[in-house]
Amino acid sequence: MKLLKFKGGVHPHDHKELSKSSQIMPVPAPEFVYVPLSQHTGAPSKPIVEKKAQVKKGTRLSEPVGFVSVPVHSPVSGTVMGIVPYYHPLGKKMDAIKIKVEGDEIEDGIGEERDYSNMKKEEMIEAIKMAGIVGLGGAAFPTHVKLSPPPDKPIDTVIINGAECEPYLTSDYRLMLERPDDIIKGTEIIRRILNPKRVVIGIEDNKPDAIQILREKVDGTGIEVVSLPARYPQGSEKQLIYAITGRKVPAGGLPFDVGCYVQNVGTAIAIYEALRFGKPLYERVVTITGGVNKPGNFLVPIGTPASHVIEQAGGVKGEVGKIIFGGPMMGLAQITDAVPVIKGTSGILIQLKNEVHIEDVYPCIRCSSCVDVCPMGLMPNMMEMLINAGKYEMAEKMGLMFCIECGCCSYVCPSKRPLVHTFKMGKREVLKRRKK
Amino acid sequence: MFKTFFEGIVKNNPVLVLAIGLCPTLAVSTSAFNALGMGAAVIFVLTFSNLIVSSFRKVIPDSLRIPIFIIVISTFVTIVDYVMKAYLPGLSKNLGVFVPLIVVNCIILGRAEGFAYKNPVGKAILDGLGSGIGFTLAIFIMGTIREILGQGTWMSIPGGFEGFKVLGQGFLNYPVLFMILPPGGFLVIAFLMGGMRYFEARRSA
Amino acid sequence: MSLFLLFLSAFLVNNIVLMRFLGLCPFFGISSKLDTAVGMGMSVIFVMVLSSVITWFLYQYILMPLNLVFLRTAAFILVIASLVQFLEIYFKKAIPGLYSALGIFLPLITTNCAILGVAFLNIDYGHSLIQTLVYSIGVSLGFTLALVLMAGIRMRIDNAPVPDAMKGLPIAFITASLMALAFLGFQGFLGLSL
Amino acid sequence: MYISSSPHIRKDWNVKKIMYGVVIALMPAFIGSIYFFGWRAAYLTFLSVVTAVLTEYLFQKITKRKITAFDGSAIITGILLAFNIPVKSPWWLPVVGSFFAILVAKQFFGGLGYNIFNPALAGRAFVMASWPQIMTGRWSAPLHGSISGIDGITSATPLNLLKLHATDPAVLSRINSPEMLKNLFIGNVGGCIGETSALLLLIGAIFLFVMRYADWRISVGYIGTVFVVAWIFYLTGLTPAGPLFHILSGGVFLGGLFMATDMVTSPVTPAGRWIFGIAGGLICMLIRVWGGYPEGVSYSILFMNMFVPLLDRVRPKYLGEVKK
Repeated sequence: MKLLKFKGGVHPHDHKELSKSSQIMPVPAPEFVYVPLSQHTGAPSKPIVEKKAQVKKGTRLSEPVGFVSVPVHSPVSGTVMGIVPYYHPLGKKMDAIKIKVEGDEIEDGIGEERDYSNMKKEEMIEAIKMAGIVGLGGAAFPTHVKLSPPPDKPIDTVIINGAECEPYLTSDYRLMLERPDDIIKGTEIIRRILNPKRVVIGIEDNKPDAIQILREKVDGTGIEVVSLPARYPQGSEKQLIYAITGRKVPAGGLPFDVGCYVQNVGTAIAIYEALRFGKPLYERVVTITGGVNKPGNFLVPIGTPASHVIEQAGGVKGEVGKIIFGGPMMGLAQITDAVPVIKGTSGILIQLKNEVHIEDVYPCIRCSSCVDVCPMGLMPNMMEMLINAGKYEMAEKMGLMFCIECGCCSYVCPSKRPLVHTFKMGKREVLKRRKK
Repeated sequence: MFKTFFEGIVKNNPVLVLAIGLCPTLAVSTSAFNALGMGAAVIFVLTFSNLIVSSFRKVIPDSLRIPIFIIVISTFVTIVDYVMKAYLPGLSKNLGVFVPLIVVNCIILGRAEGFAYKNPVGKAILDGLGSGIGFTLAIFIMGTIREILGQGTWMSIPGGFEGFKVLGQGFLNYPVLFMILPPGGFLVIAFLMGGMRYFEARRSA
Repeated sequence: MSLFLLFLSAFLVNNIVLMRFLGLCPFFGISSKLDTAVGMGMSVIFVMVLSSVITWFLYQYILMPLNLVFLRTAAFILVIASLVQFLEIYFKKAIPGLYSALGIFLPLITTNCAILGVAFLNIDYGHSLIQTLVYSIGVSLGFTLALVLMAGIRMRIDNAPVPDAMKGLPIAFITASLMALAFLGFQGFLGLSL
Repeated sequence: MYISSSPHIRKDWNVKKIMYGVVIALMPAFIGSIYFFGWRAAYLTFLSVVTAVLTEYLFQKITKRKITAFDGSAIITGILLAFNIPVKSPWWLPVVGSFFAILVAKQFFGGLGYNIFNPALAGRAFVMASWPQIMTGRWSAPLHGSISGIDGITSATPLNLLKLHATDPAVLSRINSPEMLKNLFIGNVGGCIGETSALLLLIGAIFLFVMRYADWRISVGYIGTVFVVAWIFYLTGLTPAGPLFHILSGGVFLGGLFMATDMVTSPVTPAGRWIFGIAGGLICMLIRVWGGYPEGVSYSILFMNMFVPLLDRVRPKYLGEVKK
């Protein structure tokens, strides 16, 4: 099957060499963890533990509120210190459960192998929901929701996303190298639930060893492994679907509108662990990279402050310029290193002071680089002009709401204009006006 | 009373401030003499139409006022047109279609409707004179600038006086022809308007 | 060929707005939005062609035979004013779709000196009926072209840091100046000139 | 600690790099102009550049704006303006042209990025309108060749030859000769300072395309259209010169490679750029064959500049756009 190249995109230096050869190492628990009640897209979960309650690794701390919501679990054993407003990677303080770490006990039953071959579809989806599983690629959308498409939109293609197109990040890459069997087992579960015609694992061609290993492992399962051209944002849902199936997700629509389901490789492992070992999602693999002494990939308890993880990576070598949760293209710069790792944190990138880009902003010289690279086919230069002029309706007509904030336009802009920033604000303003 | 007169010249200059009557201003300001001719024609029509409209303002029915204004104005325009054709054929040819077009000049209908129809005769005449002189002043300045830069002369009359040679022979060899071409007209009025605003802003700051 | 040349002259070489300075008020007044510019352009095409033909007949068959040529200024302006009035009423009743598109521009057209100017020019140039038709079509299309181009450009100027003194009309004049400069390229086109 | 919106890495280029890149790309033609026309070519270019930069600097100083006179864009305008005038021009011609270009066509509109018309072309059109006798009448032969590019015929530039002497059989027989085309390609003919050498302009332009400082679509569209239309006209007898003569003579290469591709005054969408280039090439040929001037390059681009805001309104379809 011929691969389709999505339109636009950029090719920044990926810097994956910093951490790609370091094995995933577990991080010892810090003194305190802060588990935010909202780590997913959707309604925050409701706490079910009291102050001073004793918890173990894997103890459920909250219950979901509504369908698009998942619970959180304790990543450590210890005492609940209370529910406090605490730093959150999204930039403002949010309610988090503070736990003092004591001992290393694990909740009963977790880790025991169980047979899930006779479980019904609904039971499996419920188990995935109660294990608190969300998409681990970054968007943190509850997985059980995606696994329950509306009956009139059957899924015929499942895509397991191993593209990892963000520069610097290697957590998915390491998982593919170290745990290919678990990925395939997780994929099989998804296949059982959705019953698609085709199952594809898509990997960028800058990770040939991962492609090779998975190709060997999928032999005889009917799962395809597809090598994708390395080009950012290849891992973005709509671009990935287009490249693999040639289908275009309608603007404003979701993958199931074109019969597709996309899930990150890490999530596939989490699904497998939840059903096989009853293990909820309380830890994840995070790449710590950039200006640290020992960049690498770490298995981090959810709620661990970034400072603790950075220490494990040998500390910062020099003066900190930026702490970025996620990759350099879409990650969020943090105001402090006390911010905790959450389910959607795929990496922590440290930029040293001299690496931070602070450049003069010029007027747009209409070079059209942004138009050329926009993977959604939008016209960023026009949208920026319209938003700055306060003409939000016209910006909306230009497709503002379909911007995926991938950052390609800002990346290439020779005038160094903060395009994505403007679009985020513009979208917020449009939503505010819609409510009125 | 004389406030009405001066307001039309400077503060409410029809061309440079209110930006009306642009078409003749740009079209016939290729020389200072053409501009004066056009200005005179406008002053004549404006003053007399104001006079008539003001005199009969109490008997003109409201619903028919616009057609009546137009008839009054076109009468004076026709007079100017024919007089000019008879006595100043060269000028008449230069001004061309813009003499009969005075009839749709917004300044004239605007003053008739906005001022003369509501004010006594004396004031109306002064208003007509003031606005007319304001228009003439603007178009004359334009004509002066464009003629001097574009041709090197000032007040040249077609078929008569060849004009004052303001800028000397070196310049006469290479006049800025651009200025008497259409784009030059737009450029000069842009500079005049922009300049006025610039100094206005600096004066009030 | 000569009709084609006449059209080209009216449309491009002697563009009514940029080269002949007629119809400047709507050119600067109605060019801040693209859709209104298109609407105004359409209205002008319609009215100009109609009024040119009517005034041509009026002149050739009434004013000339009756020796009333000196009345042409008054007669033409009254004919155009009533034509516009009539069209407005007619559209409102008969073609509401067209009325909602062009209606708001119709009253403005009376004061558009290009309409009356073209009526005069047709007489002054001694155009035949067919020449009158071609000329008025060319002129009105040229007017629409200039207006639409100006509207497009103004959208960009409105969002540009133009110096305070030049904001609004002055920069519009500068734009018109440069547009006229670009149109100068057609001078001498097939022997046509100003 | 710094906080800013994503992305946190930026491509290693900026406006200054682009602008100075274009300046570098113009250097082969500049050096060529000195070889062909002597030091006066450098002198006029120098005057033009200095005026451009100084005008921009003083304007920004007086209006209390950020000084960006040295970002390279004014230098480009200065060079391109000088490239578009004959070497025998009086010294004040590039000065006045440059001043007009920067003040009226660029700074009044808000400076870099906001101008509607290519400043250098507006400046050229201004001097052309003001002093046509200089712009079209003062040609001089290259130091090592003849004005027309054909030995023995020394009356006019190749394009004037075409416009004025196209009926002369001696001219007709040699106008499409390999000798003529070779001289045109190398630049050993009369013409404006920087426009004569297609070869040297092409070398600079290839650098621009490789660095992505200019869009090839416009250039290919423009020069390609001139070629195709000239071919059709040649075959139908409307012009005695062949397509190669048409693209190599006059300012087609300078205009098509360096002036039509000016980022600020060309469309931003690929489709818009094709239309811009093709329509420009067509207008150029129409003016050459039927217009009053022997050359139509600068007017054709200036004319198309007016359409850019409209071409920009034709938005490409975005991914998964649903028709309403």
